Amino acid sequence: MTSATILDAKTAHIASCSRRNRATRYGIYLAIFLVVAWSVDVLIIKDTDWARLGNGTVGRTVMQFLNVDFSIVPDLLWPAWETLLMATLATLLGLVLAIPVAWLGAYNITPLGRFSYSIGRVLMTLSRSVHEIVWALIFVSAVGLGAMAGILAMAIRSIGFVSKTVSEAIEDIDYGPVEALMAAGANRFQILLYAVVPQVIPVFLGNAIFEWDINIRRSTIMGLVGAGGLGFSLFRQMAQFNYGGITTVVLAVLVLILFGEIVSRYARKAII
Amino acid sequence: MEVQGLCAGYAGRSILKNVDFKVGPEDFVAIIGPSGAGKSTLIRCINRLVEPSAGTIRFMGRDVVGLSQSELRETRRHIGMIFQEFNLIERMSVIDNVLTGRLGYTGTLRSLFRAFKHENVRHALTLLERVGLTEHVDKRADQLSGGQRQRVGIARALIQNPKLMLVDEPTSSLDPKIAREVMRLITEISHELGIPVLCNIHDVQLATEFCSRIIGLQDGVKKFEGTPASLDKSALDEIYAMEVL
Amino acid sequence: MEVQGLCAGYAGRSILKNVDFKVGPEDFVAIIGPSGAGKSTLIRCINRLVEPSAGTIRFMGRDVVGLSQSELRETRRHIGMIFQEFNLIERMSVIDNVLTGRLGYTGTLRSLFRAFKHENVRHALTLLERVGLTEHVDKRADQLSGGQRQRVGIARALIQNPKLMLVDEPTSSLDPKIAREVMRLITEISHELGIPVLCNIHDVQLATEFCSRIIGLQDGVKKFEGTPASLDKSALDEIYAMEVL
Amino acid sequence: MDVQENAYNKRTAAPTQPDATWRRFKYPQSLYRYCALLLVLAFLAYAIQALNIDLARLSGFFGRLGELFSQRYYPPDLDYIMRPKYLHSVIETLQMSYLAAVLGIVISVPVSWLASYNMSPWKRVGYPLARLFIMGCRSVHEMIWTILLVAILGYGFLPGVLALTLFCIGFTGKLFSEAIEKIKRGPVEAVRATGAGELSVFVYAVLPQVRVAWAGISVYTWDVVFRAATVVGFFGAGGMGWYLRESMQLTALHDVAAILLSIIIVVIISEVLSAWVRKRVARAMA
Amino acid sequence: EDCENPKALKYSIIPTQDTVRELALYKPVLKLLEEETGKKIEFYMPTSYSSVVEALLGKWVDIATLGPESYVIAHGKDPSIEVFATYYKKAHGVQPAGPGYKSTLITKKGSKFDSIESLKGSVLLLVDPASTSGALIPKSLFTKEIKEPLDQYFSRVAFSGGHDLSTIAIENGKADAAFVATHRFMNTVDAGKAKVDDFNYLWTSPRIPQDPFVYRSQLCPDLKAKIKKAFLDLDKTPEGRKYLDNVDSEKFVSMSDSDYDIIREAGVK
Ligand SMILES: Nc1ncnc2c1ncn2[C@@H]1O[C@H](COP(=O)(O)OP(=O)(O)OP(=O)(O)O)[C@@H](O)[C@H]1O
Ligand SMILES: Nc1ncnc2c1ncn2[C@@H]1O[C@H](COP(=O)(O)OP(=O)(O)OP(=O)(O)O)[C@@H](O)[C@H]1O
Ligand SMILES: [Mg+2]
Ligand SMILES: [Mg+2]
Repeated sequence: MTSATILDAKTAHIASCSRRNRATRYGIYLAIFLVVAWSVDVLIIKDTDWARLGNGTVGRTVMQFLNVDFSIVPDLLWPAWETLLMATLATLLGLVLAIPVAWLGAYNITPLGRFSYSIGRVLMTLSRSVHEIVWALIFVSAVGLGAMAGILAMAIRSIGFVSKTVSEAIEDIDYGPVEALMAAGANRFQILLYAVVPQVIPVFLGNAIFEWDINIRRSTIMGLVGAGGLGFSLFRQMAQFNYGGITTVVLAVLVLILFGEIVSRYARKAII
Repeated sequence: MEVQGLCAGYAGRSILKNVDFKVGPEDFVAIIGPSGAGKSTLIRCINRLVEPSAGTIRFMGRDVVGLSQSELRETRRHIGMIFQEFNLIERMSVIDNVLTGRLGYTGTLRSLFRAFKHENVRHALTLLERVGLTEHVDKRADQLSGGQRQRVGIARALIQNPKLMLVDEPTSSLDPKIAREVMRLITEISHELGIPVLCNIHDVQLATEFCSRIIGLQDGVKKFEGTPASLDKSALDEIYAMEVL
Repeated sequence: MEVQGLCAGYAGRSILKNVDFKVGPEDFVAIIGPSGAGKSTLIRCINRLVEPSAGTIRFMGRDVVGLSQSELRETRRHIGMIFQEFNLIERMSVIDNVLTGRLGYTGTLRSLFRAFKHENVRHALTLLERVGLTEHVDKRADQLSGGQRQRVGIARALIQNPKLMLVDEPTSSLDPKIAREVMRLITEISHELGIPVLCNIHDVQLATEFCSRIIGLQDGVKKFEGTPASLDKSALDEIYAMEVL
Repeated sequence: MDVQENAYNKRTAAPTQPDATWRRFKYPQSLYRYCALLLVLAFLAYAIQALNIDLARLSGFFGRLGELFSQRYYPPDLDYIMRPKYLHSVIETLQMSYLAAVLGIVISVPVSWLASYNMSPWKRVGYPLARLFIMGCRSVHEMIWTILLVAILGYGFLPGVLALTLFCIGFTGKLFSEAIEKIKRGPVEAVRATGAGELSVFVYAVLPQVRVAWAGISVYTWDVVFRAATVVGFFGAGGMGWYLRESMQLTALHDVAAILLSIIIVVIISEVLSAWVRKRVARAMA
Repeated sequence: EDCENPKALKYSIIPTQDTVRELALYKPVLKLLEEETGKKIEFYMPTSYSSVVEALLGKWVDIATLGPESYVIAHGKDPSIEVFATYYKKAHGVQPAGPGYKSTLITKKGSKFDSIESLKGSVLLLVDPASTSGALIPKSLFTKEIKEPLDQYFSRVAFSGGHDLSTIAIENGKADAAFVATHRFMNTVDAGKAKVDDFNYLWTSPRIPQDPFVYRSQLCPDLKAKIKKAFLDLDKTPEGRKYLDNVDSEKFVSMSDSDYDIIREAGVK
């Protein structure tokens, strides 16, 4: 039925299609590369004082950092625990607050159409745009110094990430179960509960754990508002120029996050 | 149930073209036709999972096409549906999957805590026994084989005590013996409850064996309607005519 | 190909129990058995998508079970596989999906840039025509109906020019006419290339019609092996005996 | 329930009596669940007490917050952010975040492949190393990276860009590898069954499945990196963080508000832009 | 009476390099303060000036230690923030005795930067934007000397985040010149990170008053008097002496708002 020439023509056509696709793709890569080159030129090549980097001080400073000071480890135990508590509270609070925001901000289930969708999106953007340092300062005015301001600041930041990822997960759930429940005459809330929630729970919990470890990291700068924890320890080491001590505190944070990874591995197995 | 002048399509492309048919009580109607003919689309129009673009669907004395959202929900409760791709909730247990069939009758608060009525749970267990899944009651749906999943889907549809069953290839993942059993089960229920069944099926032999009437669809157009006896070679040839291969 | 004492399972639960059989050149072997018998598991053991826990699989003069990673890759090239759930790459076009069948033969750099050889593209187009998908060449795989997808999967396996075909229910989503055509196509290729086919199939009738030998599996144990002619009522009863329903 | 339905219930229930005592949670599990709930509550109480959190301070929280915004942050001092010097620092911040994001994402692709549990081509050594690398990057806050790198490399954009790159790897690497861990196994098996090598499996079975997710994560990452870039200037690593710090230190909250406004404007522009880019990319990838 | 007499006093201090060295030394001081006032003391040690100022403005803190400049800013926002005392420094190296210190411009000895003129086009380090000696005085008083804004005179002006960081940056050659406070500079020297003789001192400012100790003036007068007394009497107890030694001071002396006018002259509103 089909002659060899038609086949050849089609083959050539497909080859040219992929070539055209490739051309646009390479165009995009080139554009990315050019902007990178420009930025490298302005920010790095022109800005950096290479002579100063070349005179060996870099190596010396790095060596100072590598000279880890383990003598301060006992002083880090309680702050590490405080950090863990703070991060946990902040994450829990953030998750609770993120659920309604995610619900508003997912276009396929938002309750009032464009209106509530926009509210959800604005909340997400706001929470993520403002850095936790600024949030912390704001909450110092509202609740005073101490761990609470730090926890609130971290929780607000958590909302943005969790609600965004969860609402995206909601937007690309498998529609089959939703249809099955629709066909059974379930109402919107029931569909949400039975077809949407089970599908996004892995994402939600996965991100909860991710957010928890981001919050451990964040809590290390919450010393700014008197929240204590490893952040304060870090500041002490910096103030005393104990480079080795700084490394120790950073390692302590790493240990906490490693602990988070192990917990998350187990949690994931149990849930998913 | 009666369907008149039904048209439907996806994104401008029309798939179903002016399909009419009637389904009487206890009718077991099979829809056969080549792949891509629009069989699934037709089934899904009946309970408006696909929105028809024209036509009427009379069911329980009303036109399904014109119903408001809450009336549609009310109507869908009475239509059990079995899907080609199962559409189970993967991360829930088998029994919970079956129980979701009762959601249309369950209050919001009860469904929040998964506190289904005791009689529903019993009913679900009975149905699961009937489809041979007693051992798997507490397994998660994603741990089942294809055939096992399909049977969960069947139990979910049956627990609705439907007044009409829509079935989209119920046997495509089942071995021939179970396929027969399942078809028999559906026929039995249809007789017990006196409800009609509308069923997509590839296997013409199964269709002729179990169904009381057969509709042949080709390229969105009804090409045949009649009893299994009247489905002869020439009718089959017409239904599957366009296929290339 | 020869399988001896094959055992396999998932997470401690053993599914296949000591299965032996041989497949000669141009043999078309059907594996039948109830749902959950382990048919899919058996097929997937042959190219070690499921790691067997014991036994040997002799193919092309080697034991597949003991192969190193790179040898296994080399061996898999020669084994075409058609999946029950299609396993297409949803976001790629039909032709690209078919071309992935050539990956075992394509250099790293070429495959990185999707620069398949001209002759492969031609071959792919020929195969797509053969399975009746010429119009859909540039469509994305996720826009196809079940039957269409299955045929893409078949073309993907065929483009490997395999020395053995593993087939997991190739016809479960196809209408009876296409199902026959597909089975005929596979038989033809098997004869053309002189290669054996090992095929899971639910439809006993199709099995007896097309296959040269039939293996009956029940609960992971081989209960039957013989020609289609010898598959009588009592053999069938034994294979499907345990089923409840 | 109508008569017919009851009749049906009786008939189907008649032949066998299914276990009437079926529970969703069987005995030990149900106990564990209550214990877990109790533990969580006890933990909350303990944590609040251990951190000296005085919940009474929350009374009047929203009132104070409202007053703070309406009187001390509002109105933002728009002149402050319209100064060419400030605007220039915004451009620099954008450049920094762009550069760091591109670098970080490029590095993250191979690292996250190595660090994905299901697809890692080098499970014994590559997997743990890649995980540790990502975790190390993530365990240090971007501000602390900045302080450390400034101490090592001196002042300027270089430590800023590097700090943000490390931050980006910690973030993207984790999300990328998780996206890989979520892919469907079917296509992977299909491609493996053709005898393809690990790189081909990655390109044909993994990339097509994660492509859209990765594009989304990448755009999002740039977003996150930009927000982080707004503060690396705190410690002399360039960009608008310097102005933010100055106005915070001077408690010039109207200026702070204006700076935040400018950040939000940039973020919104970028969000609109990235939504558009993502749509284009998704279409181009199709 | 219309004054505040809270059950517990909230006291906040910003840890500086010298105060953070021995956290244990705070405990006795707080205990003395507790004994003198008869109140429970809640102690906060955040690491940024701005959060203490915000907390003062929000009335979350009753007593605080601020930097001279952050005090002037806070006082400008809320005049009820009232200074009552500060340290009286011991003479030590480049640091003179008295309730104040000086800002001095340092360069590395032996480098080509041995005069103010030679610094043109070099890299200058300030401490942080709100630091008095490390940013403000240089910006106001030193620019009178060079008659040009800092960022025009120098090729680059950066912030190090600490006096010690600035000192070490000069020592390591990461920057060319820096303004540091004399007492902070001596801390760095005492810590063994630098030597007095390693540097050129190209310019020195007039005396800048030490970190002010403030309370909110709404507190009841007798309470305020007790607080003030507790600090002024600190040198009379051994624990207090230890604390004062730690910050290189002899005693606390009484201060008033006008003592900080020099900061206002330097341009802070
Ligand atoms: N969601 C959709 N969007 C666009 N086109 C679709 C969609 N679903 C199906 N189609 C197309 O509509 C046509 C009919 O599809 P339908 O699923 O109804 O066929 P079918 O008869 O059930 O086929 P099969 O027997 O293979 O399941 C097919 O050509 C298919 O490509
Ligand atoms: N990944 C898995 N993990 C655990 N158990 C599995 C897994 N896949 C299959 N099983 C179990 O192994 C048994 C055999 O499954 P298999 O898929 O081989 O059956 P089958 O004969 O192909 O059935 P069907 O005809 O329904 O496809 C089933 O009981 C199934 O529940
Ligand atoms: Mg269909
Ligand atoms: Mg199977």
